[in-house]
Amino acid sequence: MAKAQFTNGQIISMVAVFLLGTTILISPGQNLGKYAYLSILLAFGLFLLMLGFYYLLANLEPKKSIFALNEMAFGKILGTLINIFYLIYFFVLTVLVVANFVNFINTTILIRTPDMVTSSLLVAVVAYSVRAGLKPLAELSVLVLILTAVTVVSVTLMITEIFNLAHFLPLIPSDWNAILDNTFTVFAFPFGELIIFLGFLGVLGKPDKVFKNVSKGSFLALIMMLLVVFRNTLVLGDFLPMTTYPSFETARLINIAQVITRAEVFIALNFIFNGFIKASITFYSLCRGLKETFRLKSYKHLVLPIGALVALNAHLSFPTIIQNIYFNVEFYRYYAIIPQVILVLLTYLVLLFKKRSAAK
Amino acid sequence: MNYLFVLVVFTLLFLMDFKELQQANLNEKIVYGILLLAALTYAMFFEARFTTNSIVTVIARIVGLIRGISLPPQFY
Amino acid sequence: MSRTIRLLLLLILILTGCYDRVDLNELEIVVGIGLDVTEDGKIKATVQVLNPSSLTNGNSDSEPFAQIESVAESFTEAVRYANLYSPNRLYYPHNRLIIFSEEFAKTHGTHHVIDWVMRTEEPREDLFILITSGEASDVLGTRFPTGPIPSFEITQIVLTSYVNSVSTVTTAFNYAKNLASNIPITVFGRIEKTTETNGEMITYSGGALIEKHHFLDYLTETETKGFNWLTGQYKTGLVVTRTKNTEDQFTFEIVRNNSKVSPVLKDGKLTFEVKTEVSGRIIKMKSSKSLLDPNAWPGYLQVIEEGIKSDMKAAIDKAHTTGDFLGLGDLVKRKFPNYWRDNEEAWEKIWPTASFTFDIHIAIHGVGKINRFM
Amino acid sequence: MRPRTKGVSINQRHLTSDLKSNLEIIKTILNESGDIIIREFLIANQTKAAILCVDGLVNKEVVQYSVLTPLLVYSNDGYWVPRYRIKEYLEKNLLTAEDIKENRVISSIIDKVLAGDTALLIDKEDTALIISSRGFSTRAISEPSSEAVVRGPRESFTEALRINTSLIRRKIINPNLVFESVTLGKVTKTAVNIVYIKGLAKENLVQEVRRRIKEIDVDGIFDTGYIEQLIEEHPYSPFATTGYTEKPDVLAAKILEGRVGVLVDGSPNALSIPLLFVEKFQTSEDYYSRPLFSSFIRIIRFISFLISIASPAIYVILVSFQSELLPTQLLVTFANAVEGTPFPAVVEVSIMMLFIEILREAGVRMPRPIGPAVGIVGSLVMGESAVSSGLIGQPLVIVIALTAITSYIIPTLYDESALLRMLLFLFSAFFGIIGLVSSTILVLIHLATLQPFGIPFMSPIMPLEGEDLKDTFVRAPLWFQKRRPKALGGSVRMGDKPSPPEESEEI
Repeated sequence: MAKAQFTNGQIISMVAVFLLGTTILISPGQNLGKYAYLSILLAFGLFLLMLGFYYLLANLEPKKSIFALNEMAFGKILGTLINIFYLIYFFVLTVLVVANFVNFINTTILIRTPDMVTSSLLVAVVAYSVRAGLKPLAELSVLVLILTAVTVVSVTLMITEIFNLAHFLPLIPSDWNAILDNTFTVFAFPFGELIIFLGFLGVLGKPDKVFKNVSKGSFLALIMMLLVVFRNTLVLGDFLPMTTYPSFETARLINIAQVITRAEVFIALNFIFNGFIKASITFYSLCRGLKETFRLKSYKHLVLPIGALVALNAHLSFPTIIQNIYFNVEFYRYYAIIPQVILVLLTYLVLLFKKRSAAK
Repeated sequence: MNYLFVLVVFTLLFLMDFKELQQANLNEKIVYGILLLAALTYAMFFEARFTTNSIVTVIARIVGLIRGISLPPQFY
Repeated sequence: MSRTIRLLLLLILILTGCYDRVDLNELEIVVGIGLDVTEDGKIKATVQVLNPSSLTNGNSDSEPFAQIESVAESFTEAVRYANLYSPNRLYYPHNRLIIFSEEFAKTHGTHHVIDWVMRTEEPREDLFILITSGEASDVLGTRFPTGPIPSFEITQIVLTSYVNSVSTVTTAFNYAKNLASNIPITVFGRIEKTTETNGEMITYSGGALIEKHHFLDYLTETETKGFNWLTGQYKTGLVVTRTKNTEDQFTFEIVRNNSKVSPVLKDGKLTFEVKTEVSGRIIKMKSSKSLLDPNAWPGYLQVIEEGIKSDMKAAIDKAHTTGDFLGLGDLVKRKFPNYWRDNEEAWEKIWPTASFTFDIHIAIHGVGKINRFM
Repeated sequence: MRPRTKGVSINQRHLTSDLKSNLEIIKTILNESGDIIIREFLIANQTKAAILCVDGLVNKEVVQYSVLTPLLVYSNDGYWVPRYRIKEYLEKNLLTAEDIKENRVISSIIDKVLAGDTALLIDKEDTALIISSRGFSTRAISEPSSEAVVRGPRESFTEALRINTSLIRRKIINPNLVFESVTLGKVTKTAVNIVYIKGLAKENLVQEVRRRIKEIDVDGIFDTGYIEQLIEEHPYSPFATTGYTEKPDVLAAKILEGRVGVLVDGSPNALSIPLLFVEKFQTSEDYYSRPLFSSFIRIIRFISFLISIASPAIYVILVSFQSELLPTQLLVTFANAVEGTPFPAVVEVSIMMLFIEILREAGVRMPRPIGPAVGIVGSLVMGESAVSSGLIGQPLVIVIALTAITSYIIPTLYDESALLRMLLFLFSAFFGIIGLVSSTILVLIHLATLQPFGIPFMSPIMPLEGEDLKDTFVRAPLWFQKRRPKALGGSVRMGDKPSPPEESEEI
């Protein structure tokens, strides 16, 4: 059979859906309320900078993943250790996404169902799709992106009735420290998580093409994210920082002539689709990483045991969304900055140095 | 009873992969074995209330140690 | 490969079962909640549930609805214990109303009810919150000649109240948002039941002031009208002028209204500019002059403007005595954050000194089919 | 017991030059079957000869006038022919049959005879003449029974392969239309033809189909269904990846889009390979009618498909999990309807789904006059009494009826939608709306993995092909669809639409 080809649209939508994955529900920087968009924009600026580095790194050795690059840069033993660190990070990421899912579902839709059941169901679906490979996932993500766009836009249009522009006043924030602090959080989650794509870059195609699409996809995600954040602020105002799921809360307020109500279910459906794609991509990257680090022929039979581990860990991670938010702010960003920024830069510099010295 | 259930689930998982594992090379078998055993042990520990730490909790503890803050008790 | 995973999924399905399944015939559909205080200071929650079979078959002898009352120390307990008196699980997503009695709002406070509404997944955030001076359970149980379920009828009354704009519609979300933005006073809708010779009657007009969590005072219809004008909630309604001069009398119906209050800070002195653009039509008039006389129009506009202004002034006067229920503090906070930071403490003293300027622009878009008074 | 001569297998044995022994051997091989005709006679006044044919398979007129008459009448009163030239003389001068071939291998001669040809064996010759005389009675070309149309051609395939190929050939008069013959079935020796247009069908698609068909190793083939099951690559998928049709115009159109057809002797259904998901929603009439209405009907079909697979699931979700999604008034009606029914909604729906499948099976298998009666008794009487006896609620009857009706709108998807409905329902019954979503994801991922013969099954939806969407949810006017489907090559199909005469002047 012919080798799978990824079209531009597929890469764009994978990136966009990945970034929107959980953010569609938990707006980043929501504790800032009306100023969340500022920290999103700042974080996106930082992210573009990092994307440049990722591009430079990928261009050093096209068609190689971050795992192979690590080994090239640090030698076999140290490289493997760093790879294992990355694998743990990817695993944590998968767990976090699934845990997010489970928390959401268990606070809004299936209240009495035990966490373990929901997480097993979701992980089973994710495992099934990861076994099917990346190609079906990419194809599905195009549909999911369209679905997301339709949901976001239509929910926004349906709620314009209760928009209040005054919610954005005063325009100039008084506390810039909080915004900068949040920028850090927003960079670590969700933008920096895009490092996961370095795990299977070679599969997607040439770095030039891939990065062009990645930046397009992240721009698209940024626009949608801002749309969501603006909408939520316009509707919820000062109530926004109080809510755990602002988009869900916003959609619950839709009431057009007592006929079109209860649109929150669309938000929930959309979130599940997005989160599913995100979890599958992280899971896939994790499996590929294992395959490359330990030189396996195929990752397919690893899916089930890893899935079991993910389900267990996701079940045990956060009892409620509050711990999730607390973890993101207090712990996650300090941890994630290592694989997202520091190690990547290190690898890049070492490789560059090696290349330079080899050239001489 | 719960232990039995865990065992049954993991046996099933193993049986599912058994056919493909036969064609796998040694590396794959080792990695698979480690992962499955890890998952099984973890499930058993969890069932026995021996540990309620997840990877997320562990990460949080490590980061907390470095930053000098302790993990709040409401994490499992 | 795929087959085995599908088998696993099926296995999970069979082994786990369905935890969240609640069939319709195990539910009691709650459509209204009334909250009262008993004589010994406990909370009495009255929950109105539907009796579907009598509703759809029509000719059944049984009541179309039932009121379940339960008494407990706290609100949540009362609502939960209502289940004790019901064969099935009470189901709140279709609840559209919470009626507080004045007594309840005074002694127990409304905020913990709103916390429950906003926090749990069942009640809708856009349910209406109303206040009555009598017994809430009484209001909830009013029989209407127009329909079998009182809650539905009350909801309908609230929904159509925009026609006259003499009452205010407040949802749980509005209240929660006010609390979140530190707006001190929220205006609730006021509903009253009167018993007359020909039966029971419900009036929905005026409003009630709730300071943070507790009942403060009532608003009259005119004050509510003024409140609606100043907060831009005035939709449609009548402006009836009752000037001393018996020459000219108007009934002017507002069809479109766009009004806004904006604070202006000049040399440290605060003024509020009220900008109103209304358009409407004359539906009744008594005047010696013909409408065809162009010189008469400024006078008409003057009269209508006076009518609107008097409504607004009534509300402002009320606010001076009770407190800022017009949300003026919030306006200042958003527009002049620095000024607000300096004067937040003394706000209660500062704002009554602020003057109001009115800029009312009236467009008469219709005079009807005849052009002079007979 | 088959006669075996030393060394040489019966299949490779050649004719000897002794007529009598040849006939003996053939008779033994054919087990002296009753329908075999062996007629011995003298030709050219001197030589013994015999014809061999199967009663019922040969065209008696051909045998009579093109074989027997020349041999018995003209050969005996014509010139004298040297004995060694008799065969040539018969072949070139005498026999008027249209096609004559020589053959020496006994087994191959027998195969030909059993297929309806006539063999002429001549004494002192070790070669037999195979005279084409196939002519057996077949069903006349009739109107299609399962793909009825209002507009468009009304002929359908018959059981005879040659008639079917001729139907296609008459639609596509082009030298590049190729019928590749393959004989399948170790016992039945069924003729199978692979049809495609050379240069238009993707080369690797044709090769793949050819390879898989040639590798088939079974004892018998009676219908295209056998081939379908033997060559498809996702046998456990609920989705069929090869299509079948009984209308030559449909097959011709599919071949013209770059697909490969398979015809089997004895089957009035032709296979078309590959089948894309969207094709199940297309009918030939969509293309013959005008685009606006066709598009409307297409959309109706898609909606019906969704209703048919999801409505029991959604019903269960609304009644058992997310009752808040129903408007209050409707909820009251539903609550009233289910009040007093003994089972939970999940059980009710399962019973009714089973019931409707049983009803359908009963209606299909019954002889024509009884079928409708079964339907009426089943649906009306049982449904009504189930409600009035309080077994199920009325809304459920509506839901189930809706499911049944919508599933008949697209007959080609009936099998799939029945299975999908079960899957979605089961998941929804246990997990509510989450189950519905996760089963949908499972189905979508599964659909995305299907790649029959290397062509994505969900094209043009997954992967998304903007160009091809013109013939998916809507049917754009023909001149919009200038290219063939991209998954099948995407070559240019047509030019511009002839423009109407220019308007003289705008008034």
